[in-house]
Formats: sequence, C-alpha cells, structure tokens
Amino acid sequence: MFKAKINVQFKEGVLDPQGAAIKGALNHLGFEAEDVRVGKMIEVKLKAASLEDARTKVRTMCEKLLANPVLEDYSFEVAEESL
Amino acid sequence: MFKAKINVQFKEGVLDPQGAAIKGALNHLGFEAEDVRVGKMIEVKLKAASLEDARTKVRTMCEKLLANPVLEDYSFEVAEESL
Amino acid sequence: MGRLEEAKKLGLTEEEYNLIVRTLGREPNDVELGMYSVMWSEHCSYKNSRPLLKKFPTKAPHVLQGPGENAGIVDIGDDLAVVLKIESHNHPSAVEPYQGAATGVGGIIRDIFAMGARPIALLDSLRFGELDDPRVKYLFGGVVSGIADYGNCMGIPTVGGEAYFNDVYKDNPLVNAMCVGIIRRDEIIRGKAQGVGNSVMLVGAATGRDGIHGASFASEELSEESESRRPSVQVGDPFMEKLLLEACLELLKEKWVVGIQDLGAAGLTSACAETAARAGSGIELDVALVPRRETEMTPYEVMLSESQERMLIIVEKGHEEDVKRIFEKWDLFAVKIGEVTGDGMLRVLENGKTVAEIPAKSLAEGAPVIKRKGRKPAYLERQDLDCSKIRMPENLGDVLLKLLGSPNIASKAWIYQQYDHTVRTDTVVRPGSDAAVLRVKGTKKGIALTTDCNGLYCYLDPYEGGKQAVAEAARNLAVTGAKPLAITDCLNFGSPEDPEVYYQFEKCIDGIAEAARFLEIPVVSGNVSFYNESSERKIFPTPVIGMVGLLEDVSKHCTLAFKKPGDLVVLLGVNTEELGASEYLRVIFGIEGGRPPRVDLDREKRLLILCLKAIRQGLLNSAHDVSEGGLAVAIAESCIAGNLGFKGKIRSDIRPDALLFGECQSRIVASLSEDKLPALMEVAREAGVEVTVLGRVVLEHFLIEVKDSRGGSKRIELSLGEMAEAWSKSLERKVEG
Amino acid sequence: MKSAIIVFPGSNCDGDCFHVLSEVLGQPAEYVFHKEKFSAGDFDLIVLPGGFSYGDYLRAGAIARFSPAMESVLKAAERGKLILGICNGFQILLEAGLLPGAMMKNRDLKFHCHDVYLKVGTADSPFTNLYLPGEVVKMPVAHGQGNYYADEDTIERLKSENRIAFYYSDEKGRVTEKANPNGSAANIAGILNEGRNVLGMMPHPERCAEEILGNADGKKLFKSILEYLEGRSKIGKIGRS
Ligand SMILES: Nc1ncnc2c1ncn2[C@@H]1O[C@H](COP(=O)(O)OP(=O)(O)O)[C@@H](O)[C@H]1O
Ligand SMILES: [Mg+2]
Repeated sequence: MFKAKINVQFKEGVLDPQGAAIKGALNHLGFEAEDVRVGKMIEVKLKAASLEDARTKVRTMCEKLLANPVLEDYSFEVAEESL
Repeated sequence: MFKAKINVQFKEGVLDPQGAAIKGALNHLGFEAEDVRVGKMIEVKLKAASLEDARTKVRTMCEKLLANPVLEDYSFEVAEESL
Repeated sequence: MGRLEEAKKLGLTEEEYNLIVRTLGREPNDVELGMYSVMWSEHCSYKNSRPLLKKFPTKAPHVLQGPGENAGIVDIGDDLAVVLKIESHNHPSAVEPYQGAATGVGGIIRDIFAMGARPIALLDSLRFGELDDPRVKYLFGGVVSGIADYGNCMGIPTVGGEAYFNDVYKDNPLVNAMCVGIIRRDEIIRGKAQGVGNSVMLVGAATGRDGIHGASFASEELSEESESRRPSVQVGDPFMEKLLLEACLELLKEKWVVGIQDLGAAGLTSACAETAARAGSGIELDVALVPRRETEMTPYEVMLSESQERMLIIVEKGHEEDVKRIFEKWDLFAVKIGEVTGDGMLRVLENGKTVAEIPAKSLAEGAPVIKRKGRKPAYLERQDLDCSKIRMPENLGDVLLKLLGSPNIASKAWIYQQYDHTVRTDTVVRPGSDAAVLRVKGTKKGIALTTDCNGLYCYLDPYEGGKQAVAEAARNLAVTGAKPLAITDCLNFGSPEDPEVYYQFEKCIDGIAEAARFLEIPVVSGNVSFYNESSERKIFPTPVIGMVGLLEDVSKHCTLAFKKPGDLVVLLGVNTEELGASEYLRVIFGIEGGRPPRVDLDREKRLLILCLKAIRQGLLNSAHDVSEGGLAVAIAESCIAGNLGFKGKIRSDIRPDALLFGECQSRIVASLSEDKLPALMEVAREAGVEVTVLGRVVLEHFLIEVKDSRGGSKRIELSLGEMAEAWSKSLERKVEG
Repeated sequence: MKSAIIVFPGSNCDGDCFHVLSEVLGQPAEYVFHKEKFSAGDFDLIVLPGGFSYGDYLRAGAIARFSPAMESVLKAAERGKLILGICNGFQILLEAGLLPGAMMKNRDLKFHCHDVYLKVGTADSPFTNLYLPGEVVKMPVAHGQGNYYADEDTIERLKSENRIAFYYSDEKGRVTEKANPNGSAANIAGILNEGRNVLGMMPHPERCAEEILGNADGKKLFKSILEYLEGRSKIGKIGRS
C-alpha cells in the first residue's frame, strides 16, 4: 500500500478569492499576513506494484482529475505504507 | 518574512464526504484507491520578529481562524523566507 | 459503579430506571441502558410535553395525517396532498453552526420523503444574539451557509423563514427548519414495520461514530461540559442525501414497500423501535450486518450512532434484490439487517448472539410522563408599563429610518440570496414578501408558506404571544390570497424543570391551541426543543408556527409591493393604542416591556375572510400585514418593494408614535385602484371590518401626516431612496462590517 | 425538436429543463441517465442541467465529466449537435474541455440567488437568434461557483470570435464591475464554442420561461433553438454538421 500526499494549488497569477478573504480576516485579527494562498491537500492511499508505479499513477490521477490545468498546479509525495 | 505551510484536516472518524466522492471517481477511472481524505493547505506569508514568534503567531491563527476545533486538526511548518 | 448510577449518568431518573427493570424483569445491560437513555430523553420521548400537546386541535376533514408520524399531511384536492414538518437543530448549531444547521436541514428533508413525498420547499426560522458580538456573527454566518449549502445541493428551494436578533438568544441560537412536500394521495407511505417475516433493510450512508448521544445532548442545558463533548457533532453530506431521496422516491412507487423511516436522533434504535411500535410488531436485527465507516464499533455504538443520510426500509420478504437494484442505480447500498417479528420485541444481535432485547413499545412510547406544575414568573406580575411616561420623539422620520434599519425589520436578502429559492421553477412569490407562494404544477393551484413567532410577545404574555403567532402566520398567508390549511409548530423553550419556563410553555400552548381552534387551522405536526438556556440567560419562549395555505387559483395571488402610482392605500382593520412589546420601544428606548398587543380572534377571523375575498375578486393590487414596526413600517415596506412612494393623512387621537409604530394586531395595509373602492367597502361591510383610506401611492416621495381632533399634527417626510438604503443594507453591514 | 436531458448524480434542474421543453415549448424531451451512452442521432438538443453533480466535490463538474453519457455528449458536439449547459452543466462543459476556461468560487465566496441583467453578446447562434444583439434580458442566477476564469488570450479570442453569448450587465446594458455578481472575467455569463453549437451559461433561462413566474425572458432562448432547428432562424445553418 502506498500513501500519496497531493497538494493542488492555484497557479501563480490566478486571483484566489478564498485566500484573499482569509488574508483580510487575518489582518483584521491583527496579524501581518502578506499573502495567503489556499490549496487542497488530498491524501490518497492506493495499491500499486512499486513506488515507481505508484508515482506514475498519482501523476495520472492529478492530470486527469485532481487538478484542473487551466487553474491549478499540483505537486505530490508518495511513500510506501507498512501495514 | 516567514512562510507557513498549514495543513488543516478533518479529525479521525469525522465523515469526509468529499474524500468519499473522489475515491469513487478514482476507482471508477480504474485506480485502486483505498482511502481518500481531503484537507486544506494554506500558505501564509507573514511578518514576525523571529522564527519562534512566527510559530506562535501561526498557531494562534490556526486556533482562532484557520481550523475549526470541533471538526478539524491542524499542523504546520514555518520557515524564514529570504527576499 | 452500580447500574442505577450508570443510568443516572446517562440522564435517566431512578423512577425511570426502576420502570425499566420492571419492564424487562431484570437489570438492563449496557446496550439496553444506552438505548433506553436516548429513547427516553426528552428529545425522543416528549415526556415533559406530551400531555400538553394534546390540547392542540389536530382534526379537520382535509387532514390526512396528524401528529404521530414523520410529518403531517393535508389534502389540497386534485388527488394531491401537502406534507409538512418543522424541526429544531438548536443545540448542534450552537456548537458547530455550519454542520449543525446543515444536518438539521438534512433531517427535516428525510422526514418529508419518509412519507413518500417529494420535498418542494424549505423554510428556516432563526434567532440569534445581537450581531455586534463576534461569536454571534460567527454562529449566524455558519448557520446561514450550512442551510444554504445543504438545501441548495438538494435542489429544494428555501423560500422563506424569519430572522430575529436579541441578546436572549446569544448562548442558545434557535435554528428551526421546515420542509414541505407534495404527494399523490394514493402514494402516502407510513413508518410501520408490519408483516412478520418482512425484511428490514438499511440504506444510504455507512454508519460511523457520529453523534452518539446526540438526542440526550439536545435534552440538556449548554454547559462547558457539553462544549467538551463536541466530537459527537455530525457532518452532513447533501450529495448522499440527494441520491437517497431519488432512490427512495423511486422505491416507494413499488407496492411491496411496507414502511419507511428516517434515522434521526437515536439512529437505528429509534427507527426500529418506532416502526415496530406503530405496527404493534417487533424487529430482530443483527448489528454485524450494518455497513460501517469505522472499524471496531460496538453494538452500543452502532445502535446509537446518529450518522446522517440513512433510512430504514421494510419490504415484503423476497423483494430484497429489487431494493438493491434500485439503490445500486444511485450508487448506494441497501442491506438487509433483520426482519419483522411478531413478539413485539426489539431484539439486537451481534453475529447471531443477542446483545439487547427490549419491548419496542416500551422504548418508543413507554417513557413515563413527567407531570409538572408551572408557576407564574414574577416578572409577569410587575409588568405594566406606563406609556405616558415615554416621551414622544421629536423627529418621527428618524424613528422610522432607525426601525427600518433594525435587523429585526430590515431586509433579510443577505440571508435568502444565499439560498437557492428559484430552483424547481415553482416559486411564484419569492422570499421578501409576507409569505412565499409556490405553484402546484399540473393544477391551477398554489400553496403559500410562512413561519412566524414573536418571542418578546411570548415572553411578556405567553398566552397572547401564542395566539399572536398563529394569527400572524394566518395573516401572512391571507395577504398572498391563500387560505390557511395547517400548522406545524416548533416549541423552543428553556428547561421544563424550571416551573416558570413550564408556565410559559403551558400558556403558549393554550394560546396556540385557542387560536388554531378559533381560526380552524389544525396542527398536524411539530417538534419540542427544551433546555435552550445557559447559566446566564434563558431564551424568550419561542413557539414558532409554520403554516401552509392554499390558493385555488395561483394566478390570483397578491404581494406586498405597491404597484401603481395613483392607487389608493387603505387600512383594513382598526388602529388601537398599543405600544407595549413593540420594536419601537426596544430600538428607540431600549425597553422590552409592556403588554404585547392583544389578538381579538373574532376580529382576526373577519379580517382574514375579507382579505381572501378581496384578493379572490381581484380588488387589491397589494396587501401587507402590519407587524413589527407598526403601520409606518408596513407602508414603507410596500413602498420599497414596489419602488414607489406614498402620500397620506391619518386622522386619529391615538398618540402619534403609537399610531405609527405600535403593533396592534389584525391590520392589513392594501392598495387598490380607486374605482374598486366601493366593491371593497361592500365586501368589508359584509365581513364586518373597518376600512380607512390612508392616502395614495405616488412616484417617489414618502409623506405621512397625522392629525388629531385637537388640531395637533405630526409628520414623517422622507425620500424613498433613504428609506430603501436604511432597510436594504442594514443586515449586510452588521454581518460583514 | 427532440431533447435529451442528462441526469447526473446530483443534478437538480433536470426536471425544470424537462418541464420547459415539454410543457412550455410542447416538444418531446427525454431524460438520459449518466450511466447510459446514447446515439447523437436520436436528439436535436442535449441539455446538461444545473445542480450539484457529485455534490460539487473536488471542483464543480470535475467528476461528472467522466460519465459514459459524457462520451456521447462529446461525440454529439463534434457532429454539430446543439449542446446547452446551464449552471452546473456549464461547469461540466468547461471541465470536459468542450468550452475553454474554468470556474472558481464567487469572489465574495457566497452563493448568489437573485435576478441579474444580461446583455446579449451575440444573436448569431442557434441559442440566441431571437434576441437582438445588445438586448438586455433578466434571468435568475443561483450558483456558488460562477466566477469564470480564462487567460487573457482566451478572453480576447472569445471576444474577437464573437463567442460571448451573455455578459452580466446593469438594467441599461452597461457591462460594469458593479453588475458583475461573481467576479467573472470580462463579466462573462455565457460562452459559445468555436462551432457555435455548444453554449454554456450560468444564468437559468428555464427558471424564467413562464409568465406566472413573473419573467419569461428565458423562453426566447428555447424558442431560438426551435427556430434554428426548424430552419426558420435568421442565422441560417452554422458550422459543419
Ligand atoms: N431566515 C430566513 N430565511 C429565508 N427567508 C427569510 C428569512 N428571514 C426572513 N426571510 C424572508 O424575509 C421576509 C420578511 O420576513 P419577516 O419580516 O419575518 O416577514 P413577516 O413580518 O411578514 O413575517 C419574508 O419573505 C421572509 O420569508
Ligand atoms: Mg408579514
């Protein structure tokens, strides 16, 4: 079993309404937040033949489904999980 | 300037409908996903006096605003950013 | 620890425990004790309220289902019936506003489709503390988005409701959700587990450890300790519920479905006990067969879990595969977990081994009734407010602007624009009017929906307040042209163990019952929520009345907006000098006191008859009931809604502020073209209602002059723009500012 | 004119579209369940209705686009069949790549349900031929993710190819920031594909197609389709097919 941590984020230059709102709220609370970006952290446990295979699979998942290439970039880490 | 990566996730045992739907879709696409959990990854750039101070601030942000203690856990990393 | 001690820890009394031992003929085990404790909690058993609820009139020729089922049902002709029910989700929303409100909406929707009906509308009745408080803001924002996200995703329009703000609700916000459905008369399904050997199936979401002991949680005051028990909060999954809804409605068309029941408070325990008790049968089930989301759940946890989006289905033996086929289509599972038995027992097995065995009737209906005695609260004794001591404000125009900007009167668009209220394409009158009107496709008919209650009135005079809630709801329907059909009520109170609260409860019920009987509107369903108090404050007694009315011809509906410059503006009903309990006293003088306005039910009935007749005959161009803020606010609201002005003169010897802002009952502001006035007068004479011409609709100016017989006069002169500004932006500013 | 209305898990305007097509327009319509493929030849119009397919989980429309019915929709689009995506249907068309761009959360992060005014960007399409270019119509919106995004080149192309069907505007047809309910790029409320046979729009024409609902501005859109299919529209025949 493998465990992937996938991080999906808006591309540089896309104005993220949620990030803007959080930044506003943080500053209102007295913090000095310069920039806030909100992304998704998706954890997937999957079966795969090898770490390499798992990586390929996760990349395909991201490209097909998990990230929208018009808006988003993704990055991930995969590790083997011992049972 | 400091940069914090904050990960906010549903607590163990809390229903994650979004994760369940994504798992369904992944399996439909032919992947063998055993479990999917969706959380938020929030990146905050903030001003602070020191790394220690930045950590304290980020913890307070999480507790006050970014995570909902009823349902969510959070974790974070803070690093100093060179300009 | 002794069993009794444990029972007490779970909220059972010694007397109750002894009754359990007598019923079982032995000591209950852990699982049984847990099951009893939730089923005999106030939330599930109504043990404090049952005898009083009997006072409500519940019968009428058009009532197809009164209280006792998942929801009430009334006939609307054309072989169709309307299903209605309201429910509170106050405690969960105080702890986790978003999920608390969302799961409240999910629960009430399941009650409606459990009858076989298609849910067609939602309403939400909300009470919060003042919005200046950051925590209140957080709660309020969370609740509104929780309701929005759930209802919107389901595709059920949220077409109405209320929102009222007062410090008394600071610790205990009220979140009441009402759902209305429509069904063909011959397709009504009931929650009964009939027919020995029939299969009991569980469908929908997998079971997790969510909300264990939620029902007992709702039956106690909020304290630090309950805060720390937070993890029991459930998460709603509206997508799952949408699938469940479609699958269930498809299933319920089949003749071999025997009964269906939603899993709400007390989960499987309640669903099984209730369906079996209604049918006088028993159920045997094996918890090992229940699909789970989490590992290593005990029978106790499975039986008490309040995981959302699940239903129990009883089908004729041999049709299990048919059920599965339908649910598979919607990507849901359906699993046989047990069957109907003839011995009246709810028997719970785990892998074939009995872990609990209780008479279903004892669980569902056996909680001993608690007879309480109320005591008139002291504050009611020293109540009379001497209005002559209240100085008349110089500038009544400023007063009107302040009232229009009070969150209790101001536009609620900030709320309802977050709710999809146009989906299903039936919404003829959208939120923002006195009541929403929906057409009924395939007929000429329409139904009108509202929720109403003035908690301050109920606090200051529980009996009159109860009456008034019913009268106002009926009036809100009548001004759209709808004849009131049925009530569903949500009684929100403090702890019934407090004799003063119990007094309020009893008197409110008396008032509601009296008005419902007099106005001939049966109560067909409802809900009681007690323990809405913290150590610091108790809520106002708040018996929310949800009401449904019928328009025979929906194209003849009426709205509150002025329509045409030149139209006459008239008052139906009479002005009396009643300032007590008004929003005017509260906002301008900070006084929450005095006697609330009286409702003369006979006068109210005549007014309703007149209004309905006049609208049916097409005499009126607009109609709007006078409620919070009084006559001046009512006229102003009709102006703002129609983007038109008003010019008028009122002759009266009532003190001007009481005339303009007093909330005396049984009044409607209407507009009509001048040539219809004689016809209106004729109908009014027949009904025995006074009609007074107040002035005319004009383009944009707003002018009211008040003259008394001694030559004194007062005036309000404002521009439409400043009134609209005060009214429309105020709530948004409070919440987002 | 025979229509197919695709029912995704979580669609909730499927019945509304069916009602308008069959009851208001009096044309035959059928539901097609997302698990079924269908033959493009059987239908003249394919509607992807509004709602919350798959709960809008992950991203609105992201999961629905993988359904078998969508394979048929892609083929039908290629063959020049008319495809109308409303609200969630628009989001699905974007995710499926039948239309360019993507949807984000409304800029104020709130769901918006109210009437908006729309300026008709082009009457030169099977869906809008009965409107006048520049005409202002009123329609309800009801969405939480209607904030249309595309890079500048795409927006420029949409403009230069006259593919913006509707702009959010004020009552007078002025396309202003204030009239933009959700933050959409260039106030875009609806766009056409290159072949002009696919329209995606956030506002709901099916919710304003009858007088009893107080507004029938949306009926013209459905009538335009009928006019076009019956060869009566002023625009003649579009593209291939
Ligand atoms: N919480 C809410 N949800 C939906 N609609 C609401 C809500 N609160 C108020 N409204 C709508 O705003 C309008 C005014 O409400 P209210 O002042 O309570 O009316 P009335 O005094 O006629 O009962 C009504 O159309 C009502 O349905
Ligand atoms: Mg009213």
